[in-house]
Amino acid sequence: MENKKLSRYVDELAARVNGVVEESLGVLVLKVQAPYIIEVLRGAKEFPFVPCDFLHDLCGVDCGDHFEVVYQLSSLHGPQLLRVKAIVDRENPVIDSATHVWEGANYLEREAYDMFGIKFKGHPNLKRIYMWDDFEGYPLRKDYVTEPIEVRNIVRTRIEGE
Amino acid sequence: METLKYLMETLNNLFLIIAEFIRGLFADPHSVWANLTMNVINFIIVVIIVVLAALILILLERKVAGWTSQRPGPNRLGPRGWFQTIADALKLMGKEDVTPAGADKFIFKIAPMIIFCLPMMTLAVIPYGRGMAPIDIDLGIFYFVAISSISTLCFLMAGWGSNNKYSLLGGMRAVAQMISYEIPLLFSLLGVVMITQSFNLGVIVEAQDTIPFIVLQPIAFVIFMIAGLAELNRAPFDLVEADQEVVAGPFTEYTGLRWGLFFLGEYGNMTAMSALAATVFLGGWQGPGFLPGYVWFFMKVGVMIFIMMWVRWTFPRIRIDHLMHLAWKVLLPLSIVNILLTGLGIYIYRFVMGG
Amino acid sequence: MSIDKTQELVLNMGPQHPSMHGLFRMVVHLEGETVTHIDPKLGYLHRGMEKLAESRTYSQFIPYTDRLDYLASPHNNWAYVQAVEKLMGVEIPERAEYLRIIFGELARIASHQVCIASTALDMAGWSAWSYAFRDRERICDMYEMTAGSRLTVNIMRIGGMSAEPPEEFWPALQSFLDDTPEMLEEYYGIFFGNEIAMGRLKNVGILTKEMAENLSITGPVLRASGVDFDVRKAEPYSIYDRFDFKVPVRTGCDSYDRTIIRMDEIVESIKIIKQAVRDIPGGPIMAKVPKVIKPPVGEVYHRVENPKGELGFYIVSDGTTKPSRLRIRPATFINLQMLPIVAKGWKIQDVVAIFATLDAVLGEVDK
Amino acid sequence: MFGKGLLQGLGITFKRMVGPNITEFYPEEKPNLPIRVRSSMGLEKDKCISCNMCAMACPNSVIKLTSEKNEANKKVLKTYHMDVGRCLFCGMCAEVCPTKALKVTQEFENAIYEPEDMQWDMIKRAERKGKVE
Repeated sequence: MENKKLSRYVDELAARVNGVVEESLGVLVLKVQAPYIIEVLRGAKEFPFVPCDFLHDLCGVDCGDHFEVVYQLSSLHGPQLLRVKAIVDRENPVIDSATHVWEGANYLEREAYDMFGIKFKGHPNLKRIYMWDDFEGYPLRKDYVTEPIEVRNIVRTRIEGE
Repeated sequence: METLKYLMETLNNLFLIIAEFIRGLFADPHSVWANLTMNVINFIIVVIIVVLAALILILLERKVAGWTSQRPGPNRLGPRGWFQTIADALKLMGKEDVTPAGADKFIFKIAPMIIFCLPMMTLAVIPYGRGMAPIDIDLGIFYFVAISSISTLCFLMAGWGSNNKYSLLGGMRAVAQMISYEIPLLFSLLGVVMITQSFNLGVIVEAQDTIPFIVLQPIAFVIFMIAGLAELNRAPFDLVEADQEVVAGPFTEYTGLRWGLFFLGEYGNMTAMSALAATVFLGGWQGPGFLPGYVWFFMKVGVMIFIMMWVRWTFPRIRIDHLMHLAWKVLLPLSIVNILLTGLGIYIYRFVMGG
Repeated sequence: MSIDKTQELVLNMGPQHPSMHGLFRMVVHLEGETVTHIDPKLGYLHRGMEKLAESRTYSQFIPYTDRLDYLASPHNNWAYVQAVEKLMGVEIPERAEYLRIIFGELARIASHQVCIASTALDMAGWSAWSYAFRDRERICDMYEMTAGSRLTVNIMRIGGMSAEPPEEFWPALQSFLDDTPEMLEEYYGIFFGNEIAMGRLKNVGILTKEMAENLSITGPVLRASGVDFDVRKAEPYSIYDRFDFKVPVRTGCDSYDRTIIRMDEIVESIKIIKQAVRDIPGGPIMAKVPKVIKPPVGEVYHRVENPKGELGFYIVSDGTTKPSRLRIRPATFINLQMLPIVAKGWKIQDVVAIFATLDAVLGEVDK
Repeated sequence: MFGKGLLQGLGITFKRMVGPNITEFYPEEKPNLPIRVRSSMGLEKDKCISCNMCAMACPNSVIKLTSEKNEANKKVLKTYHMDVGRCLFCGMCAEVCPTKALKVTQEFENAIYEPEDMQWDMIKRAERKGKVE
């Protein structure tokens, strides 16, 4: 019911930015290329009647050959849910920052940068948020090698007389 | 009946009799040497009072904290945990004395010593019983307030000398807070001074033989309590050592016995302030005759201290701007109004009585 | 004129600081006592939950969700198992749903009690703190007798509940529910009705409605800014549509409302639990799920109303026993974004209080 | 009136001050824990069929067990080790155990001095426990 109304606008939007609309477990998913993302987010924010005006979540996903930045959009005034996926190139992961659309994207984008190395153009303070500043590598990428359990498991033994 | 009365009289003047006895050992009971000996003995007694008060009060504080939150408090060492403070003191003595790098060493080290001296100096003018003031000076109240205001300086010294930002913030807060609250504190005492026409604490107590001044000066008492709490940096005015904001304020960098000296000083000051409140407003050693005067005095001090602790464990901490508003916009005008009313009252009283 | 300007003091608060609720660290720029800029630094409790999930099977990750928002661990279990159930299309038995509601709402009460307590403690209200924790102990006891643990409860499984509550659980729950009005009265008397606390919290740290929506704030913090939004009403998950309860909304937008709204929520939670206890049916507590959990290829995003905000799980499954990507949407992590904006211009004492009213749990913030 | 809340607060704390205590005298009086409390693990060696279910259910690969075949070609437990330093005490191992050989127990005083002591030899622990009781 609600989805139908939303689906019309999403289709319109998808046609404009040549994205793909899918449906997954009752939620509309709009897949677009990275350069269109700000247009999509602004468009979704201003849907008539069913505005997806609340940035619920933003995260990166490693899909093997490319990254996706997944935006979970919803609204505080209705049940509409929209998932926007921006396809980001793996070699040169750059995408426009959503902080100008929603200020709340600030930390979420920093986290995605920290974990996947996706660079958000126009972000006010794009620094690592969880890992320390000179940490090397991006932990949530699939090709990141974690240290083996034996290395991590070393417990410092007490020296006698300490 | 007569013997009972005689016994009571003896008990009441027990310490005076002892003092007379010691003076009697000298050829001339009022020679320089006799006075000097008496002064030394008085000094030792005051030191004992400060240390004992700190020992008991630290335990009592923890007990009250426990009781308010439905715990028994310290209960391991000795009967019901009564030796806890001694163990704490021993532990503090065994600790390493750390002076932070970059500290202003002289100031850092001297601050706790000074703050430990202050309660001894102030407690020396309190009359513990009839004629039992270790030093009986005419400007007692004046002296008391003057000495206790030095502690501001100690907090600032500790805060500055520690080379720590939290300490500095705490020290600055101490200055702002304690200087502000000294004024209403002194003004609240002025009402009593106006009634008795004397700064002498002994005279003030004598004047309360019929009625304690809390009845005549209730507003002044409340102002004194609030300003006294602020002056002592006790909750809800403990912004100086607010552990949720500035960790421990000026005491952050202190360890071991230096830190312990701060504690001794704090509880000593608390005793002194309670003693002043008991002397000025609650009638000091005056009380029904079935107990000696000094017992009455210490009971009153105890009640005052208990109220302070009770307040501490109940109230949240006040904010610094509210603190300043309270001092300058509420307490100060109120205390001035109180002085005015007291003056009017005295005038009317004289007019009616004197004709 | 540079002479009438005080020098800026850069103060590092945390990660070891009495009021930093765990391992939060912020660099505060001060002018005197007034805050000019706050720079929160996160990551001191970062355990890499999302990475860990990729090397654990779906069931094995349930105990880890306990460690997210450890003050309301049943809620994290709930969000996670519901996301997996949604992905697999599992219907769970009625009784399990009711039990989940009961434990979820108990967790909400416990979490809010901790919030009230820690807000009081951050303002040196020692007794308020100890009373709230005293009452929370009873909820912990109920967890303990049912699931065997007091904090990291690990009570829900994919397809139902791990254990049926024992006999003595129901009387304990009933007596707790009976005592709650008295408890709330006590919290009010000692903390919320106290003039000093009011002075500290009222009109401090204003977060307007527009700011809250723009900053993706959720949970009680959002509702204290006058937005009537609760996932339990907006998108009823589990069986919340069967219960009669209100969503408390306050319009003060200040620290006081952000704290006291939790008292209102406790009242509503008690209402829900009472209805659940009344209506709970008998029957099994576990659905038939395969021993090895292997959801189909696909993705799901599921959100629940955690006591602190909306907790979301975004799971991408590649058809194996382990998730390909598991994304946790931590509520307080996003709510924390308001701290530098809201606290600017207030005193350092207010920063501590504002941070306390956010009810940040660093297990969730740092994942 | 200003001050009413303050007096109310004082009243509440005074009421609690004279009221009863709620704490336990822990080392003297041991708490009586419910039987579901999972503060440590106990193994009954004879019941164990070495199915390795516990090791597979464990999120942190805490459990390491080896077995050998006896004359009747049945698996018999040889060693059973738990690396408690990595244990979450989630109780998943005890939950999946088909014969209930591995159980949660209520010994909660698990503090140790040496890191090596975190390697629990469950068979030895079971024997030691038998001796004590």
